[in-house]
Amino acid sequence: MAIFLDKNSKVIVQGITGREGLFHTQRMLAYGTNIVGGVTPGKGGTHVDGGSASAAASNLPVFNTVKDAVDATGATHTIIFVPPPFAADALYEAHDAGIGLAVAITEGIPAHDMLKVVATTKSMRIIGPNCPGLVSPGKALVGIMPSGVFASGRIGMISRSGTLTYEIVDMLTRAGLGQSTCVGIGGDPIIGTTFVDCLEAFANDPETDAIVVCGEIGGSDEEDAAAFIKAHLPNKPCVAFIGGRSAPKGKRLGHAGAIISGNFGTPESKLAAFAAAGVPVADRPSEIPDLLMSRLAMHA
Amino acid sequence: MAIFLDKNSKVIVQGITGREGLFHTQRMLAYGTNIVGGVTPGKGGTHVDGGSASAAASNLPVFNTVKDAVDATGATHTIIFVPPPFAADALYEAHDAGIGLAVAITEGIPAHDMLKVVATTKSMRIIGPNCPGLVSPGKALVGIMPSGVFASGRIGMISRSGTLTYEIVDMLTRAGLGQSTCVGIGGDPIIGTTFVDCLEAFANDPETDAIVVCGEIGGSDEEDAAAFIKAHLPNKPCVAFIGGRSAPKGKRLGHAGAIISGNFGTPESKLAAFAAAGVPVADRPSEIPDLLMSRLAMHA
Amino acid sequence: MEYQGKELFRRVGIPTPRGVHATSAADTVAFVAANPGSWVLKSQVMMGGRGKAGGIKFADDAAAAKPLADELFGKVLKNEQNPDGEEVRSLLVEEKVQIASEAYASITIDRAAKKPVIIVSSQGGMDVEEVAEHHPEAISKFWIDPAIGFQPFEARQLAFAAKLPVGYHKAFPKILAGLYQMFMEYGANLVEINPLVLTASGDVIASDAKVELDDNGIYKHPDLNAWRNDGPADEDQAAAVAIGLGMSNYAKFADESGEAPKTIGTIANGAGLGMGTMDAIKSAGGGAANFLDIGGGAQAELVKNSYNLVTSDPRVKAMFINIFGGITRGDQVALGIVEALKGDDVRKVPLVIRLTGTNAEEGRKILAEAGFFPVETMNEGAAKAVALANGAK
Amino acid sequence: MEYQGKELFRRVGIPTPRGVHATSAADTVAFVAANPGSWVLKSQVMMGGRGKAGGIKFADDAAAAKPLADELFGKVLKNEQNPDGEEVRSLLVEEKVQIASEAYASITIDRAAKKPVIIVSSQGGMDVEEVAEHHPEAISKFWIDPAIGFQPFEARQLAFAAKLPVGYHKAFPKILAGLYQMFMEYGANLVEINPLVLTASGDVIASDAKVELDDNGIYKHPDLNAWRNDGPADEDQAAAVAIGLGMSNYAKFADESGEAPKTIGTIANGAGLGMGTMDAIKSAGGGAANFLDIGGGAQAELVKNSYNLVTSDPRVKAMFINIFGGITRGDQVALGIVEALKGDDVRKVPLVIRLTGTNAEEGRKILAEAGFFPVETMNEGAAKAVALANGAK
Repeated sequence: MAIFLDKNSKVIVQGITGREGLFHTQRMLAYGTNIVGGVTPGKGGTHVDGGSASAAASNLPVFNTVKDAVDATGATHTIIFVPPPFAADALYEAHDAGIGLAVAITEGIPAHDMLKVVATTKSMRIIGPNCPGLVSPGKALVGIMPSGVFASGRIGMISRSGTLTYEIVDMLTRAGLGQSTCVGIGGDPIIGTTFVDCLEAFANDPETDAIVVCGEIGGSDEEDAAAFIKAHLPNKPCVAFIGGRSAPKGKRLGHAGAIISGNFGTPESKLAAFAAAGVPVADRPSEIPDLLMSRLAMHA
Repeated sequence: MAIFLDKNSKVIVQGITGREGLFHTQRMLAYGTNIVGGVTPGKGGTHVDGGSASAAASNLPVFNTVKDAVDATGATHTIIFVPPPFAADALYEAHDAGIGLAVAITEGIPAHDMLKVVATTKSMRIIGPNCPGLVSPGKALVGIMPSGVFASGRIGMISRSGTLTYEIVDMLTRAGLGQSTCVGIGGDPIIGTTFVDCLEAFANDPETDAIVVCGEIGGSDEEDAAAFIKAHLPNKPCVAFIGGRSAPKGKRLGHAGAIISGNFGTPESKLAAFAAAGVPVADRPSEIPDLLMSRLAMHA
Repeated sequence: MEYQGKELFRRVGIPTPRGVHATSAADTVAFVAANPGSWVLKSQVMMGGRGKAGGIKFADDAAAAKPLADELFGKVLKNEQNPDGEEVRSLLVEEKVQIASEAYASITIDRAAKKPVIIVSSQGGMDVEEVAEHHPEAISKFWIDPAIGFQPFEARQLAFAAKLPVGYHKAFPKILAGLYQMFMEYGANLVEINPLVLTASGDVIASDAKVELDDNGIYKHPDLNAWRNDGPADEDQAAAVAIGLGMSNYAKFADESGEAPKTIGTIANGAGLGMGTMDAIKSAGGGAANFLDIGGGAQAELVKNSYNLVTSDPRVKAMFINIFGGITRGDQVALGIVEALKGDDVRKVPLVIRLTGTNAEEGRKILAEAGFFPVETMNEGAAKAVALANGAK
Repeated sequence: MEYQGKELFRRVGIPTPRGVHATSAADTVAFVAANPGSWVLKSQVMMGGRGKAGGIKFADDAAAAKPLADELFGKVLKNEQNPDGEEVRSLLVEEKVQIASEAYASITIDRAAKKPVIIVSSQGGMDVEEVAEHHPEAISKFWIDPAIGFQPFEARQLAFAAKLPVGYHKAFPKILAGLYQMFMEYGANLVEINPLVLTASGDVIASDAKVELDDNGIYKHPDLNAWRNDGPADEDQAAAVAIGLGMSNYAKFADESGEAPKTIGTIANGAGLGMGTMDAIKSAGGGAANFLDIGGGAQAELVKNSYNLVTSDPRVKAMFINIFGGITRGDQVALGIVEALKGDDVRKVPLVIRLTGTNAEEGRKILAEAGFFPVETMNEGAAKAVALANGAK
């Protein structure tokens, strides 16, 4: 089943004719994602070459508006590759056209734009922004993740970071622990889908047996995740990792959201929360597969 | 059962220490409405004399904020007597405090204020603005209607006008047709609760056998009501009246919403819609009781 | 008026043609003399159809402008919709732009949807309702969620759907953003650009401007309030406000062919009852000369002034005062009526009073003592008023 | 800085004390001479605690102001949090108001709630976190729905809940409305008034102003961008931007007592991997001197400049470059590294490269040919880097 995304999801690409947009469209198509078209205002009626994955893929329709794309293709998902000043508008457009899930890759969207977007587009799930997207291995990939590291399986993965996800997933895959869905929720302070939202979905997914939560310093999403796991996930083992545990206070590290402000967003608080929820926290990514396997064995 | 309001509804009055607010508080209490307190910023901790209806009524608590009032009394309903520039704020405050139904008596609230209010306070039902309120005869009255004309019974009444409601209800009562609930939805262009909303509630009310829809020129609320009746109310007879059928185009008559603009809001369109829905339209208010009784007899 | 709408357009960054608002022929000529080029002299009036009524002229120099300006100032423009006409008191002198294409854009309130709706058409310069009827494919609409507000994609979607020429596309989001800002900030019932011109040089300019403000919101913008009183106001509204009624609580109706003459004055408490009273008079075969909602209070002074206002219409041969005692008690209203009609400073016409509702008995007694014999029902009152207007005693 | 925050306050109608921003002692003295009264000379610095550090002085006339201004300009203010200190380059000269009461008001982003939160306290002039700990009843919060925006009732509710003196109540809604307008319009992470003074004469005035802008939103306000570069910028951020990295893609860490010395430079692709790399070094018993996220691309030029930036820190004794080939192919990254480190214009320190992921094999081959022998895992790389920094060969 996976969460949020499967083989049947019909995906469009907002900003498909841009360099990034086209490059990743081709990669997603090669992975098997059901990309049905793209949107670039003013280029409606033209086509782009999505590569040789299929006859349709080599001649993908471009539309002027998301509404046109949805009307013509029945698209359910969108992935957004537009610069920060236009990203909020792209999300509003997707929402208005009835899109169910939008992946916002864009880094650098003003937090205040996102405050308003998330408050007013509640009928649409937003993944990100400033995220690598999501993949349900063997089914579909909507994002910019390197497809090679993933393997189909029964581990759910949620992460605020892209590269740490690849690092951890690579280890899982090598250890024979394939993944049901991996969601990169994004490194910004205001994101559409949180750990808790993903945990809720994984809780209801019969094809997910265990979950890896890859957090980092800043904010309180990890604390909320720990509380949710304690209350609602007694039967699915979870393992956590927290990036940036050695970071000093007050320094913003790459992600706009990764900053310890005063006594807020500290690793100590997150470690304590996971401990209280009975969730083991790996000191190194390399420990995660073993922790998962021992937990799975306990639950078996 | 009635709709929207019954004996158990706990009501507060926003603007209770004003002349209008206090006058109608006393009238509502005398009718038996469960008024539990009022709000006037800066007068929190004081009390007003709500009259001799009960010991509690003679010493009603005043609060600084709606939140304080709700916390202290568990209020579910509010009635708003504040001037137009402050009315939208009062509605937002009621919504924020978790009030379920707000009656906005105020006339003259800018339509643009109401556009935003109705778009952003969907968890709260708003009756009005520029309305006389609502009454479930024998149970409770939240509004400024003259209590004497109403009688408890099984006819639902919905109206865009106050005085025409009294005129019609007076005739119903004299004809022995008591009312389950009478709702004055208000004469403004943008109102919180429409004919259709009320019809939906009456459709599900086992204590309402028939419905009177008292419309007027302007807008398309009557046309929407007719369509709803046709589709969803096969088993409850409805009778309609349309005020202002002799009005010329382009004149705004008392109500901000009562105006025929071009070919929009004409009585012809409303008559045609009711005819298509099989709803008889009375030429004079005095015909309504007979029309109702013959319809009820047909359905019996 | 147009020049005021354009002032608002400029405040929100919508491009308008270069020009000046001239309040005299001399100013007009002086401006054209000082600014070489081709100019349009546009009469500033409230009525529509001023072009066909001869209110728009073109001048390429001061010599050409002088006789035209002299002609327009003081001219009374008339057409079918405005048989009385409207006097021209000022001109908007505007650069004549080279038109490549004309479009239409407006924002108004959709009452049923409870949302602002943007309407865009590629057929500019025409009546949008006509375009909607004959070329529906040229029109596109978008309903704005007020919680979200205007977003640029809405303009793109509308431009593509209405098939606006590509030349509009770049400027269009900014123009609609300005239009929405104006619509919300100034509380407009309608903001309209017709035509929105694409010039030969590629600029997009609002060539005409129409703005209708919400009376209820005007208090937020005292400067616009002053503007509103600038043009020829609605006389009914002015008369109502002068005696302390709400602006739309009084309306006088013109006679219409095929209908009974408007000979019966009406006063009622409440807008709904006021409309019902007019309707009842029509049902009884007569014609109401006016609508007057006296409101909830009905103090003697207001009753008197209202009575005088209604009877100032020489057509009025009888008066029907229709009161449903609600909050206001019937005896109080009766006292008000008696007090109001006591003096000699009112034009006495045959009077029918209907009084019912709260304390009606007491009220009827008071009226009877003063020599007024009220009827019981609205139907009865309407019939009696019609009879009296027709000469019955 | 305060004077900039106050300029924004004035734009949104929040009252501030009368005064002037003086950039020289002469200007300061001239202003006081020209404006009789009691004045406060406030050093304009980024650091907190300037009062205790001697950065605030009082003067009742020009004679008193001169020595104080001479002292302050050029003075380096220091305290525990800012051991290096910050030089005073300008003063805000402000009217000294008679304080009746001091309150606190701020708006910031609540990440978990995804909403702006207003925080109000009746204990002004104090650190709000301390107040929250010791006097929670003096603090009140309201989470704003961005779809609704600020409404006056929110101010009333906060004022009553935080028990602000009655003197604040009338002015408070307008002040919070201005604060929210500023928060949203200028994209602020924090807007803070501390203290918000109720004066003896009954006015409510923002006595201090703090505004933290969101870097991502600054493009909307080019004028504020200029301001931001006005003060002493974060040197790490400036260095990162100078070589084409994002502002927060590089951070240098100070040594801390009780921890291993920061001797290992780090470069990683991706923020998460960058943090993980620091953590791995700590786990291996070492100390990362910096965080550097080189991003997705990793062209040779950027690798070289990043390497030079990290090794410009003399503490760096070894370097750990940690790459997980994702979108970027491992062979491309390897070429970048080889190219980057070829020249003599880099400070050579013992180097550990970890390269895995897409095309890692090809990349490792390229590195090997250039004499670099990459490790396979992050743990291995961290351990080796620590050993090298500690003098191993």
